[in-house]
Amino acid sequence: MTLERNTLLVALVGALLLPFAVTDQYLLHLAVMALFYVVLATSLNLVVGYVGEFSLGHTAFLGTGAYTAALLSTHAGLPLWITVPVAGLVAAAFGFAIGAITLRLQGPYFVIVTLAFAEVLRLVANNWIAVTNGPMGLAGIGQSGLTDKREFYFVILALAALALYLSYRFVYSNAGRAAVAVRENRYVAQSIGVDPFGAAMQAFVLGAFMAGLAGGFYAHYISFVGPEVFQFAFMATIIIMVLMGGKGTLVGPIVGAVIVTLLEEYLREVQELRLTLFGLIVMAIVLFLPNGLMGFVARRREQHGSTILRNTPAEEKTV
Amino acid sequence: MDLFLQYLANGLVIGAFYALSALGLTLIFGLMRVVNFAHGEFYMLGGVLGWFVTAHLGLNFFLGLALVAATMATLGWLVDRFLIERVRGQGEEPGILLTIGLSIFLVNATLLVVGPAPMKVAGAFAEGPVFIGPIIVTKLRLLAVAVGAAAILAAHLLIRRTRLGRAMRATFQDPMAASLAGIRTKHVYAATFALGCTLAALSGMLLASVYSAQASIGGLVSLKSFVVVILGGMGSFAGAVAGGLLLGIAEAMWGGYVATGMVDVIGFVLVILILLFRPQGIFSARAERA
Amino acid sequence: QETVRIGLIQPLTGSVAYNGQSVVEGARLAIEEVNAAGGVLGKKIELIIEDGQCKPANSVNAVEKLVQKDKVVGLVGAFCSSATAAIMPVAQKYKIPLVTGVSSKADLTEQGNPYFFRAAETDGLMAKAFAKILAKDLKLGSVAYIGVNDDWGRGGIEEFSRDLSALGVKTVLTEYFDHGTTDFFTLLTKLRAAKPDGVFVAAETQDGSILVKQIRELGITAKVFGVGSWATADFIKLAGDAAEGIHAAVPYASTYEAPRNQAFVKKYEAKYGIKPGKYGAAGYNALNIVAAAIAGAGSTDAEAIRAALQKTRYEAPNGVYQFTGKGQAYGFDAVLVRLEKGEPKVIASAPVEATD
Amino acid sequence: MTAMLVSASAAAPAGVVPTDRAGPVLVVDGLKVAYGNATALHGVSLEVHAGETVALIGANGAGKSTTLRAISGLLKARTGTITFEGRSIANLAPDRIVAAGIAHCPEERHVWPGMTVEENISLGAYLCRSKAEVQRRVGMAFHRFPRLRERARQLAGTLSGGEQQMLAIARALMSEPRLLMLDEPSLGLSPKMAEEVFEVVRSINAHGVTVLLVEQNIHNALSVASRAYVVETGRIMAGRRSEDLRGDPDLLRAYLGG
Amino acid sequence: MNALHDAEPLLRADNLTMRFGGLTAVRDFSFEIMPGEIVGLIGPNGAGKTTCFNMLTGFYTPTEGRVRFKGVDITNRKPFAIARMGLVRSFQKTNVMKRLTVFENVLTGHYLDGRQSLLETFLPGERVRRAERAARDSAATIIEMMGLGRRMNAPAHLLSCGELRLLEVAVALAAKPTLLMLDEPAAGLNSHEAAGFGETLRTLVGRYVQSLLVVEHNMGLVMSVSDRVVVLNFGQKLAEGRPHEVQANPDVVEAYLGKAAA
Ligand SMILES: Nc1ncnc2c1ncn2[C@@H]1O[C@H](COP(=O)(O)OP(=O)(O)OP(=O)(O)O)[C@@H](O)[C@H]1O
Ligand SMILES: Nc1ncnc2c1ncn2[C@@H]1O[C@H](COP(=O)(O)OP(=O)(O)OP(=O)(O)O)[C@@H](O)[C@H]1O
Ligand SMILES: [Mg+2]
Ligand SMILES: [Mg+2]
Repeated sequence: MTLERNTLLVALVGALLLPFAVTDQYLLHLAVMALFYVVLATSLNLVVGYVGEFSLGHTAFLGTGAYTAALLSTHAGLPLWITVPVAGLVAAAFGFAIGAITLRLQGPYFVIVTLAFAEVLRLVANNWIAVTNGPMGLAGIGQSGLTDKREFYFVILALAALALYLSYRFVYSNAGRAAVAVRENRYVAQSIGVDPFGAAMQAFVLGAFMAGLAGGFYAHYISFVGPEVFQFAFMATIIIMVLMGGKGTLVGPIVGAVIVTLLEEYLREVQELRLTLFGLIVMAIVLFLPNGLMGFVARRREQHGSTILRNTPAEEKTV
Repeated sequence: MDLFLQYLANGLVIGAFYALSALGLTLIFGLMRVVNFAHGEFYMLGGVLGWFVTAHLGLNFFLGLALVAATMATLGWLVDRFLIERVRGQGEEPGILLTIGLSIFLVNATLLVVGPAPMKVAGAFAEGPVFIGPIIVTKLRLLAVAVGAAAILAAHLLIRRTRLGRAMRATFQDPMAASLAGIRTKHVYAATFALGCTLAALSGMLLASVYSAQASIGGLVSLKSFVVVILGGMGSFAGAVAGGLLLGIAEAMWGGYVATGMVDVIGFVLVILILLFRPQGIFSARAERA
Repeated sequence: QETVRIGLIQPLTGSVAYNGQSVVEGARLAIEEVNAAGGVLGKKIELIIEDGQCKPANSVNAVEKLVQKDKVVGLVGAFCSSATAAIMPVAQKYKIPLVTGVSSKADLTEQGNPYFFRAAETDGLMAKAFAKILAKDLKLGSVAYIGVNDDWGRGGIEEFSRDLSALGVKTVLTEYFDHGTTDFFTLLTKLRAAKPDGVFVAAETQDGSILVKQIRELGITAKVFGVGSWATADFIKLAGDAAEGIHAAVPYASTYEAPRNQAFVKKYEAKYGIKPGKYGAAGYNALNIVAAAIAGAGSTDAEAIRAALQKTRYEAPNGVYQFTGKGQAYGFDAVLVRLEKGEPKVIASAPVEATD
Repeated sequence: MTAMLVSASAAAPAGVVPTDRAGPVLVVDGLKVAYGNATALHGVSLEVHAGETVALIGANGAGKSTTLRAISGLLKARTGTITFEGRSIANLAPDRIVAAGIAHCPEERHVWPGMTVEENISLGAYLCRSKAEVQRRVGMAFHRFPRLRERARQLAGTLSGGEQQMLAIARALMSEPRLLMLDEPSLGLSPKMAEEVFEVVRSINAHGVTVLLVEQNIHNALSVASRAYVVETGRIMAGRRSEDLRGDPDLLRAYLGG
Repeated sequence: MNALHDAEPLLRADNLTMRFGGLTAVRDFSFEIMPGEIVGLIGPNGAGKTTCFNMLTGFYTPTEGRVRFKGVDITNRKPFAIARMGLVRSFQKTNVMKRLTVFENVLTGHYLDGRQSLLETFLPGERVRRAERAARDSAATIIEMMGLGRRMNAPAHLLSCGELRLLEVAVALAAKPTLLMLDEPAAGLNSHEAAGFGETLRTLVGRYVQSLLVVEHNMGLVMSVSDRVVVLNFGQKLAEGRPHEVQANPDVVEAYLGKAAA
């Protein structure tokens, strides 16, 4: 707990200093994108790591956040400091509505039904031309006077810090433990008084809120929002980040986000081989570090090697 | 009325295609519980290999189909033994990440080798319309439906009636108990994966002869197949057929009477609605008690 | 620097990779030619290609890299209009001229971005050029419109249906489908019931070939015409017999009978083994335009290149490209072809005119 | 003695059943097993003779179940030998060990929840390829556990705890093993039912099946077993005749804690 | 106040019936638990004991009948709501949070003590910190009491079966129930351990919990701890009374205990 907190604080200090050390705009841009993914990965981690259910619909919240900010900015001309928080809140409201339906389900059903929601939203964005401008997307989103990359950098850093603070508090709170109880064993959780639905909902809405913030930022930074923000490709990237870094830890998704962002860019060197290699690297990481990079560090002390588990988790939960 | 019948026919054909292309996933995801994101890519490889063996090796369609099946069975076996096997028993996530990685690799490696252009797979015979009363279908479609039905029936019988099928179910429900009963669980896993892979590829090649093969088709196929499997209930072939037909007909009706622009939405809406009212899909029973 | 660098952003993976690769082929050929003729400013041109996947965020990443790391002096690309829209502000911020050879969304040139140039037709311009010929040639009384559900497909249908309606052609059906759709029977059942004289289709090779095949499979006899890269060998091969008799309004056809074009086609075919299509030509033209502008500017100074681009008079295989004040190209010939016996036969051509 | 047997088995061709049926059928020597890095068995040695019933008793977490798991191949031995009927089985996969004639009814039942009671039972005879023979054995199982016949079509996951326990035992018997290993067979059974199960064990034993039993109910265990080994924190502390243990409650208390 | 003869029962089940399809698992079963009482619930396998637990704690909704706890009708409440009222149960099949350590398991069990508002989650004040400390202390105490002290920081999946049973009881205790219901808590303990466990159970009543309902097949344990024993057979009440009465009841011997007990 303290180790994790101190790691986060060190990382924060490092991140604060970064723009003074780096002047290359391209690197700064990558840093902004990495932090953007840090927020997303952190938010997904709340659901995957702490609710223990695998959401494939996280782009629903990224997307609603992005569209909210884009619409508020292009139609009402509102600046970033208003649109981004509103984007978070709207996404949280969506999170609540979607959670109310999806959190009744578990396992593969949850996985697919969340994906279904993201796809429905994508199709709505693609076809509700009057509002979303359909596949043409919303272009020319205002940058609220932020011209320098460095300013964008500090905005996204603040969002990342907020996301991590909220996660940290949640994870180490009684509410967070309740969510973990639900993840680990629904029956036990209920019998000690945890409302599985409510506990999961808290984490889910919190995750949606953060993803919405990230989406709002994205809209302003990229200045263009189209239906692709709902697409599975985004989702795959975030999943890879969370799992590669190590789900259920706070530092893991950060590490994952930074590494994957840099890796994808670095692999531009190999041209056409880029994604082929990327796929291979993802597989290699799963095979050699099955608990993710952070899991690798954390699990070293637990050492549970090749035990036969008494049973598979899914069947465990019977009386 | 004729219009309705034609829509219904379209829906049935497409539904059969959906069921067919979800078949491999019913095994690997529905039964084996590996959330297989590479399913669409296995399907795609079926089409691309189909193009290769017919256009380049000059094999006839059915010979080609057999060769593709054999190749993909081998591939599936290897993938299971060397990849999936190593993360088995560690929960859902490593498998998800692994198959996402595999799917990224397979698409892009295929793109590198054959390029992004669509490829035409010569069908078993020349394409042509078939008239059934006021309804038009085509010969290749009928063939695909027939082969698909046969494959589904065979897979169903395999799971329900054969020794291997029972070994599969036992292994996936409790691998430890299965090995204590004398079942070689590793082989069962690998065989199931190989079979799932083969079925995906078969449907890929069959349908590529109706449409065309293409390296980046996988994502869409995976998505629809997941919908079908979930609609029908995990691991049930009857469910997959029902899910496929339901999806196909719903899409045809929605496309016919409302708008084609948003047909894809109907599948997802169906999934949401059905899971709301029947959280285990249409065709599954719960074997769990609290 | 011993080379002059130009950045090219195209989708090299994903669902439109097929077309993106064609643009890259054309671009490579252009650069080869320019370098063979001595390059520009006494240096060779180096083409740096990045995969933008037609996604805004990835395309922005690519531009940042090209500008900051590779120090390119000019940019071409982004194919999809959405990706292009996302990289335009970046190009403007860094003051790097950006030429697209493809993105057709009409309002891109309306955003007042002085560094942006479109060396491509818009649907409006195509419609204006051919609507009348089509209506008369095909004796159209009523038309059904089918388009891919994206900016380009929607744009094409809006423009053509407006112009055709103005000529008194009745619209009986308008439908969109998603990119990558493989089965059109439901849509076509509807179409068959509507009994139009003609079907206007806005679709690219893959979708389009499957669509026309299924139109014939369902026994629909309406005349098929539309926009898309149909005047290509690939399309004709994929569509098979169904391609026969189709009319396509295209910005480029390899059969266009101009000596410059025939030379281009020969070179392209020698290099890649196939005849160039709409996107191969687009890549070729866009890169030639940028190279010529750099040469004309006499330096790699962005402002000078921009000014030179504005004064472009590029003799392309398919006519002469010039830019309006807003950066919209005009002056080149668009053609109307009919596919006959596996060959696109040019039946009309018209220069794309300036609008402002 | 043990060493001799091992070397003899190395020379004998695989599958040869020693003629001396009264000698030890199962010899475990110096068995060391670990879960990851945590060693659970630090060198367990024991012998079970043909036709015997032997019990393993010991405190919670002593390593009784681990011993059985190692014998049935679920866990791999770090060091040590396991010889069954003169043949080393230490490195065989579980399914091979079942084929060699050992059945293991594991702790915590492990029935297949999504299959019916009947399917569960008949799958116990997976290696038997004769349908008629399987049918006969199923009939036998239903005869032994009439409760299961009543529930033949019920999904095993919905059975009560004790019913699942009966099912697990019935299933283990289906392979008609020469060595039967039961891990806490009376767990969750009513006193009456437990008695019946032990009656079944006795009758099976009387038909020449060797039994190795882990049992917490010491009274019951010692009533069926002729000998017992006391396991303590991964070691065998003593191998005694049941009568001796039964006659000495203080000794027992010392071994078992509590 | 906690006297045995208090008029108002702590828990009262009236005419409970549970049917699964054609099968009636529990039929018209009524019983009550008084404050301060330890009740043993026994019966042959499949008699309906666990089903009864599931109905009392909201995991199943009875087909017929009502359950009252502390005078409130809880028949249709959700399991967690019932737990919040002070009725906590353990499970027959081992259910623990396997990936957490023993300490974390029991700490999580203190959930109800530390419930907090959203604001407190994100801006914890002194109250929250105090509750957290108290929960940690209490968790350690309970673990020691259940004899799992040396396993305090071991992940639960490293525990043997018997230890897991004890851990389950510890987690249930952590929720500070008024009525604790245990479903075969001593399964997997050997005879001696079971006796020790019985001692522990008796000390719980009055100190940690008000009343106890125990399902067990270990007769030594049931008979020595229970104030009263209820016997179920084929879903119906077969007998009820003091342990020695029940033990001597020929019907009970016939259906449940078998000849060894006679
Ligand atoms: N799956 C497992 N993973 C890791 N460690 C385990 C596992 N199973 C058992 N252990 C450890 O191995 C040791 C022996 O456990 P085992 O299950 O063999 O005990 P046991 O004698 O059967 O106890 P019980 O009577 O409680 O069943 C224990 O210390 C336990 O913590
Ligand atoms: N969900 C269900 N579907 C069908 N039958 C069920 C279900 N749950 C319980 N049963 C049946 O109801 C009966 C009572 O089961 P219950 O688990 O209550 O028994 P029990 O008294 O706890 O037995 P044990 O002592 O063996 O644990 C059993 O015969 C069981 O098979
Ligand atoms: Mg044990
Ligand atoms: Mg029970």
